[in-house]
Amino acid sequence: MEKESLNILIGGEAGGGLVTIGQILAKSLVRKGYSILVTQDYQSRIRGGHNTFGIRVGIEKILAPKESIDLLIALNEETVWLHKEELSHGGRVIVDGAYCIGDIVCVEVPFSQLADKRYVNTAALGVACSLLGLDEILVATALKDYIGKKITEVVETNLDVLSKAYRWGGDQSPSVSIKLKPVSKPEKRLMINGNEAIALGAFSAGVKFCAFYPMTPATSIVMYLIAHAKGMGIVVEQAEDEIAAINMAIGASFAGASSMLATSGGGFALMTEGVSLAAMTETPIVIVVAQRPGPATGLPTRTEQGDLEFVLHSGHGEFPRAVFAPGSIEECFDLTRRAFELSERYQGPVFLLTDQYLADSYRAVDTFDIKNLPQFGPSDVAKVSDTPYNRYQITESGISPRLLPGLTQHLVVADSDEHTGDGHITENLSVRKQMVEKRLRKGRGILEEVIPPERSGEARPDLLIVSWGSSRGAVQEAASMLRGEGLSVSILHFSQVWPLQPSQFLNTLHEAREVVCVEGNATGQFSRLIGREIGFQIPKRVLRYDGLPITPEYIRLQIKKIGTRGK
Amino acid sequence: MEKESLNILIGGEAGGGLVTIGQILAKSLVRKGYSILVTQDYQSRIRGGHNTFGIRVGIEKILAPKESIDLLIALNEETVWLHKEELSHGGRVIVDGAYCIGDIVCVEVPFSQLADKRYVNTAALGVACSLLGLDEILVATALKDYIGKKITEVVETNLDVLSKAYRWGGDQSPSVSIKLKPVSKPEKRLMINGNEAIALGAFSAGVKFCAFYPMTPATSIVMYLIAHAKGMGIVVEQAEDEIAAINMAIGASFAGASSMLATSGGGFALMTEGVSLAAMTETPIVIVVAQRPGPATGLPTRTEQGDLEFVLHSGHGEFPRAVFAPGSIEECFDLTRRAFELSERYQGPVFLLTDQYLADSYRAVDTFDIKNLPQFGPSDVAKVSDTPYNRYQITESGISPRLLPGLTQHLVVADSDEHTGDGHITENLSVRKQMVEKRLRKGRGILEEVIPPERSGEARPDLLIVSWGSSRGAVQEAASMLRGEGLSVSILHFSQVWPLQPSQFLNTLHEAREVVCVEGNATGQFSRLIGREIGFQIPKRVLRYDGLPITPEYIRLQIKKIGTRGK
Amino acid sequence: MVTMDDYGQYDTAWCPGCGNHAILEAVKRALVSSQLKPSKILFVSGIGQAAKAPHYLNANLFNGLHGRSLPVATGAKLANPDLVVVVESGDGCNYGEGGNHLLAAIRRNIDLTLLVHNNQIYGLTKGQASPTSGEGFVTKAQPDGMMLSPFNPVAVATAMKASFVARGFSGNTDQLSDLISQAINHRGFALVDILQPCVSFNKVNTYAWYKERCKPLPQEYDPTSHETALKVAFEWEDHIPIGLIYKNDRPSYEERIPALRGGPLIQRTVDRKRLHNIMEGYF
Amino acid sequence: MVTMDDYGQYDTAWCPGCGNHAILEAVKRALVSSQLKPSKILFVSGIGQAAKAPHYLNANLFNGLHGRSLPVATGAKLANPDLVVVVESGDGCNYGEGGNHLLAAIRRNIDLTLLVHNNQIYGLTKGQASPTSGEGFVTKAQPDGMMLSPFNPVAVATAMKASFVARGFSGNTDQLSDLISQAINHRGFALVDILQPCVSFNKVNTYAWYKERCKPLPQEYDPTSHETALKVAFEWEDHIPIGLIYKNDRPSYEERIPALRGGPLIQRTVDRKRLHNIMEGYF
Ligand SMILES: Cc1ncc(C[n+]2csc(CCOP(=O)(O)OP(=O)(O)O)c2C)c(N)n1
Ligand SMILES: Cc1ncc(C[n+]2csc(CCOP(=O)(O)OP(=O)(O)O)c2C)c(N)n1
Ligand code: SF4
Ligand code: SF4
Ligand SMILES: [Mg+2]
Ligand SMILES: [Mg+2]
Repeated sequence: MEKESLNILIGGEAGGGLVTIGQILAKSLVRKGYSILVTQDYQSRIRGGHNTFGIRVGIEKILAPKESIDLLIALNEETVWLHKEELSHGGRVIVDGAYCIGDIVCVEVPFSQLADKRYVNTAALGVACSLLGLDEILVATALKDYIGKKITEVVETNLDVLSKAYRWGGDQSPSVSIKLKPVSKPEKRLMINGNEAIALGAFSAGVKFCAFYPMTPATSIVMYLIAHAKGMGIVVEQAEDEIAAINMAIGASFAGASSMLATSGGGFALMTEGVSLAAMTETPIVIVVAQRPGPATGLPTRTEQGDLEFVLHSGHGEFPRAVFAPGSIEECFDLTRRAFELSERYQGPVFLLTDQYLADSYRAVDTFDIKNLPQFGPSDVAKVSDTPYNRYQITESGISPRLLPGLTQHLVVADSDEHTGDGHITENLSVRKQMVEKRLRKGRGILEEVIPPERSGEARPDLLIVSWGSSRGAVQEAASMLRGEGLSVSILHFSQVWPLQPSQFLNTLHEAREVVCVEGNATGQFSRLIGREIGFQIPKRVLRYDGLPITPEYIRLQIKKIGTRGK
Repeated sequence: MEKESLNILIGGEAGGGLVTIGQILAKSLVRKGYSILVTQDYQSRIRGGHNTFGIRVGIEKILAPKESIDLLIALNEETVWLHKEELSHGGRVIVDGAYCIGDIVCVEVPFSQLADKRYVNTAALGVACSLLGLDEILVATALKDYIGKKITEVVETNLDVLSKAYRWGGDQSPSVSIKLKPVSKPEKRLMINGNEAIALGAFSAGVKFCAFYPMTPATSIVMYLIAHAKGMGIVVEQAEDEIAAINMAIGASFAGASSMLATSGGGFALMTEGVSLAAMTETPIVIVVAQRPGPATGLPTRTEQGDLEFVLHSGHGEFPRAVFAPGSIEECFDLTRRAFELSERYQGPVFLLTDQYLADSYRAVDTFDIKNLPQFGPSDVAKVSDTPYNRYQITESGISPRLLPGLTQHLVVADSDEHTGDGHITENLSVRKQMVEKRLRKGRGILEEVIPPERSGEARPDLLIVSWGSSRGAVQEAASMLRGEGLSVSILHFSQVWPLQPSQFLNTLHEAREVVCVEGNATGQFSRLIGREIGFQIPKRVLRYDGLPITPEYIRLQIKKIGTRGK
Repeated sequence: MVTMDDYGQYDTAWCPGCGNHAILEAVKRALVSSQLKPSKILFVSGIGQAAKAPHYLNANLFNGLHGRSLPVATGAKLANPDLVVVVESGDGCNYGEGGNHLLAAIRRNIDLTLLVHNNQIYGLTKGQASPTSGEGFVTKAQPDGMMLSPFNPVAVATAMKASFVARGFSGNTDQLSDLISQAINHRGFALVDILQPCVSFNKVNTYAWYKERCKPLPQEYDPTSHETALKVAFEWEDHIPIGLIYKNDRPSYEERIPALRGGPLIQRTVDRKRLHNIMEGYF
Repeated sequence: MVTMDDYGQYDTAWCPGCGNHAILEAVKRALVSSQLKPSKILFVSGIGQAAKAPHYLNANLFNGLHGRSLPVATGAKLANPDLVVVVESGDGCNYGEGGNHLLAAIRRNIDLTLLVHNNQIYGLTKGQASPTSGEGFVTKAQPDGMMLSPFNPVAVATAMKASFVARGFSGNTDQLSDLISQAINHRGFALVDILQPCVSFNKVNTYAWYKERCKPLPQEYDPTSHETALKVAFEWEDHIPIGLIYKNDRPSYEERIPALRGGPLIQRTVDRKRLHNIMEGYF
């Protein structure tokens, strides 16, 4: 029987090539027209340990990862032991004959006959693809695209192994195969992960400068930028530390280059003084904080939504800001653009809060619309006459005319001290008061433009699930599951978590019989924020803080546990 | 007529000796048995500019600074022009004849006849003290105590000038004098400011190590520690930057020395990664954040309460903490001790949130009780048997047995990564979950020990003023003023601002007809916190953010402006 | 013609007698002698007494955080290499809080001029020892005397083969303004460590103390010899050489960056076609 | 008698063939040869591949933040000078993120041993250039080759007259463990820069590359001559001297601090009488 969807997990040691075959398999599936969703789980080491690359694939859009495994590709014995409990009914394992365990369904592959030790991963790929019914040519092309441009001998050996494995797979009894139902009208789509989408979003928003100090899971954003820096005419500077990174970005932005940063919690902590500087000097800057479990070094390669409050209040003193939290690959692209737009318009720090799960999660998406490339940037803002130029002129909107140093006869002066309209240091306390108010007035504009939370499901549900950021898909799927069980469930999902505009959602909250907030942290930071901002308390929470992404099943089970008053 | 209380202001250039005579005058008044409250207003420069040293003095306890001036001691002309509008009815100015302005009451002193230019400040002191009716011997002694131990020639010249000035003052018509009513039973009291009290509190709590990088208005805490470091057997280390400072303090504390830090917003921003490290490694550490107006460099020598939210959410990841905000000199001492106690007991970061106003404000206080010196410290905690030692043993309270490295045969291992009970790095995700919960459980204990807010005034008032930290005295006096005007006013003042225990004050809030929150910031951070924690919104706020301290009159006027529904 | 008037005349917040006044004057003279228009120059400074300097002349200015002016300047220069970027701050800023950025700036050899007002003290915060304070130097914060060895910026920069290493003295403004001109005209990172009395807090390294010791390098001194420079760089105590101590002609950073060959970043627009191709790469 | 067994044997998370394995071995041998008990030693490390090392032996350990091990170690040593404190981390940790702390530690000359596993790469974050990466070195993050001049820790430390400056190589464990012993026994700050291949990300500075170049200093080499050391410190490229390069006997920091003369801080109790007197001073 052909399946509508499958959950495939590849497991093995770091350095054992599981990401390579995972990528090739996923790419092949996407090219065949399937939807996919990749979840990567890896340890903080380069070789050894236990890593997994999970691909959920199907004809319909895949929203979230899943626990139960239909096809386990085990590159070592440990993988079998670690994941055998997760096998679904009918699930099977592609594994070396030596490692099969009695009570599971194994496709016992004689790897040593098919390939040299170094190519076991490719052999496993070949067997799997043959069982899945993917054409060998499709997979071979994806393989070449992935590793091809480098060394031809390696490519050839890989193709050989792939062929052998296909042949071996073809020889197995048809009962072993687990074919996917074909997609009727396959569309051309991108296979792209969250971090790549952010990089693309940044390019399309006109990013010109990025400074960074490597930090998982943010580094790959920067690596994508670097890969195309020369071509796109941007500079990406590896800084001596994160403090340097943010100050460089501020300097570049002050001089006129749209700038961004990408880091994770600990690196961001070092940037907080700079956040305050960007706010005081009213310098646009986009900061991506890719969350991972803390405190301190925590679990560097896992996921969490634990830095919302930290980012929201980062930097000493008071100033407006905006915080976006993408919930899909598409939003990674769109909200990055939006972040640049807002930071240029309101001249200050704007944040993108993502996490390891979303960063590393590949999905199939339609191509992004880049026809319409908005050219924000300082030049639009400046309508300055010949009179003395006041960089920090007091205005109704709080937004002051911004010129760039060196481009006109006007002098541009910015100061981290409190300053007068012309940017020079002052200790005049009534000017101080006006400047505080001017800066804060920009917050009103930001509030007017806030992206409303997404409401789905019927009005006045028995259960309203509130969520934010990367758990979006999981919540959607969980809601479907619960609806399937007869519960009336709606969703209120936030992709912009600051500022909050109560009028957009207060009623929705009040109308629900019961509200549960889903978050990837241990203290319910977003529920507390809602409590603070609109006085609506959400004591019921589904929280996860073990380093793994929130899944639909996890939400479903937790909601059952909490108990709902639903019918 | 003799006065019950007076407001004296000394004004002049930085480097002109106004702090010297301010200190001597204040000390003389305290020794005579008066209560005082000093407010210092200075610019971020060493010489020149306009600085003031205000002394409010009286027989009854003085709670807060005041705007209207009864005696202005003007060391230069600018002072007269800047402050003449603030003179009270009957207020007068001690000033060089040349600088008197028509419409004010001047005591025109021929300074050039009384003293060399360099001693004008002492001459002014002499004239003022003579008019105030203070014995010359008292003032001369205070003078010697202040500058005496250094160079005798300078002391003698000062004493000469003082005498001359006293004689000149004595020759003036009695109508010019503004005598204070004598104190009936003068008590021996300390004249001490907020930062000194913090340093004393730290000594009495057994501080052993402090690392710092200078930053106004926190530096003087450290300077007081240094002055007595050798004698008290503690080490105070000037670090290369704030990041080094917090990491040194963590290292020292890990090794067993109770450690503290003192900084201001920008310096604290650099410490936030370290805050998270202290939490993860469960290392006790006390951090004093002396607030000044931000963002960025802001107004380095002025006051604000703008970093509450920043401190409260500082550090990536989730962990418990406590935040104290002293409202008086006595509380500076007591809460510093308390901070050490809690940080040792719960093994993590504890904060003291003060500000420039309180830091620099001298007052007369009873001697602190140091008979009872609690010896907290790691030795109490450790009850470890011979079995393998687990630094991070999972316990009911979340508190694990703490040994010090090098003192037993047990090895002490701490890790910024997630770790197992023995402190070693782990990627076991169920251990991760347990460790998160263990750390957070310490928050319950902290919550149980929270210091309740101080409630004063009648129950069910028309107006309840909510306040926190340094504005305590101003709020008390404002409440008296408003009561005097027939309003029913009560106060709810917080000296510990985190965590909050709703049961301690929720009723008080609900029972008031109207609630106003008084804060030294522009966004109402504490009111929002209350909203978040207990769902009680306080939209009416008295805020100040021009860099000056909140005064009773300021509160009174703002409350009138907001309008209250009171009778 | 750019004249002194173009750079204006302002009241300062410095103490009378402070060495900063003379440095400000020397900077202005250097700018005039290089005939640089105020609008073409960007000053970047940190926090401290020294860091206030650029507020007292006409130019573009980014007065940022304590210790962080070098990275801001680096970012600005990379964004727009047409700007002449001069960094001005104290010894605390550059050798204390900002020490790591100094190391990186030297290694990058980006075309910036760094003027360090080195008064061997933290002035603005009222007199704690700075990284350059002498051993045994007593302050309120170091009552038993400074116990760390002083940081020798000239020696470290020379050891790192920085491309321009000079030492000036606020008491010799002629030489100083000349050194500053040279530094500005140098392509690459140029450090000018400027000895300067702080009359309020440094009672050891006074004007007279410096005056007695600071001696210009002889005319025939060859700053291109690393070996000689490494010797001269360690001279201190009784004889402090001032002048251009070491120089080489490593290429400057911004000249080497491929993306900058197409002109300043700030003038670029998004290349839609290329972006489209990048996107195609994800099929 | 302390033996290798006291330091245990653990599984590591390092790649097979990584130089870290040999360094770990050398460290253990040095501890045994110095007859130090595990409980008397405190290791402090940062974050990176190198920084995991102390998890793989028995000792006290504080494994802190990336780049911040020196200050933690400084605090611990000041609190309890009886502890033997060894800092172990990578080149990124110590010369990149933590550069400012290295400068300060050298100036302080506090009695710590700093072992830098220098693989000229950021290993744990998958291969970006580190401060010691050679000019032109190509990585994913430096596709056009490294453009910053490499940081030469030995030269900078020698220029700063650090009291103990050595370079070791993971491929010469005999000499390395001897250098580590000496460093631990040295009173004052001791830097041992240890060259180490990273088989996964550094394909230029391989084991063979180092092996060919790293040559022990001759027996007769005199590490107490600053002048000679300053020359040797710059040797690289074809010939890389390994061994103790420079040494002096500046007093160590913790010995000079008056408050520490009364014994370790952690043993003190509050002197109530003195505190009372301090309070009296406020009357
Ligand atoms: C992060 C941070 N830490 C500390 C300070 C406080 N601070 C201001 S200026 C200064 C020292 C100034 O010394 P230096 O750079 O030598 O300048 P100078 O005043 O001597 O010219 C310090 C520590 C600050 N503004 N920011
Ligand atoms: C503040 C901070 N920034 C960045 C990181 C990410 N990070 C972890 S290890 C590392 C580099 C490690 O390089 P190195 O110190 O040379 O050690 P190696 O892995 O090469 O042994 C980085 C950048 C971090 N943990 N913390
Ligand atoms: S304190 Fe020193 S450095 Fe600052 S202005 Fe005065 S003399 Fe100059
Ligand atoms: S990545 Fe490099 S440094 Fe890290 S363990 Fe592997 S070989 Fe060693
Ligand atoms: Mg200085
Ligand atoms: Mg390394």
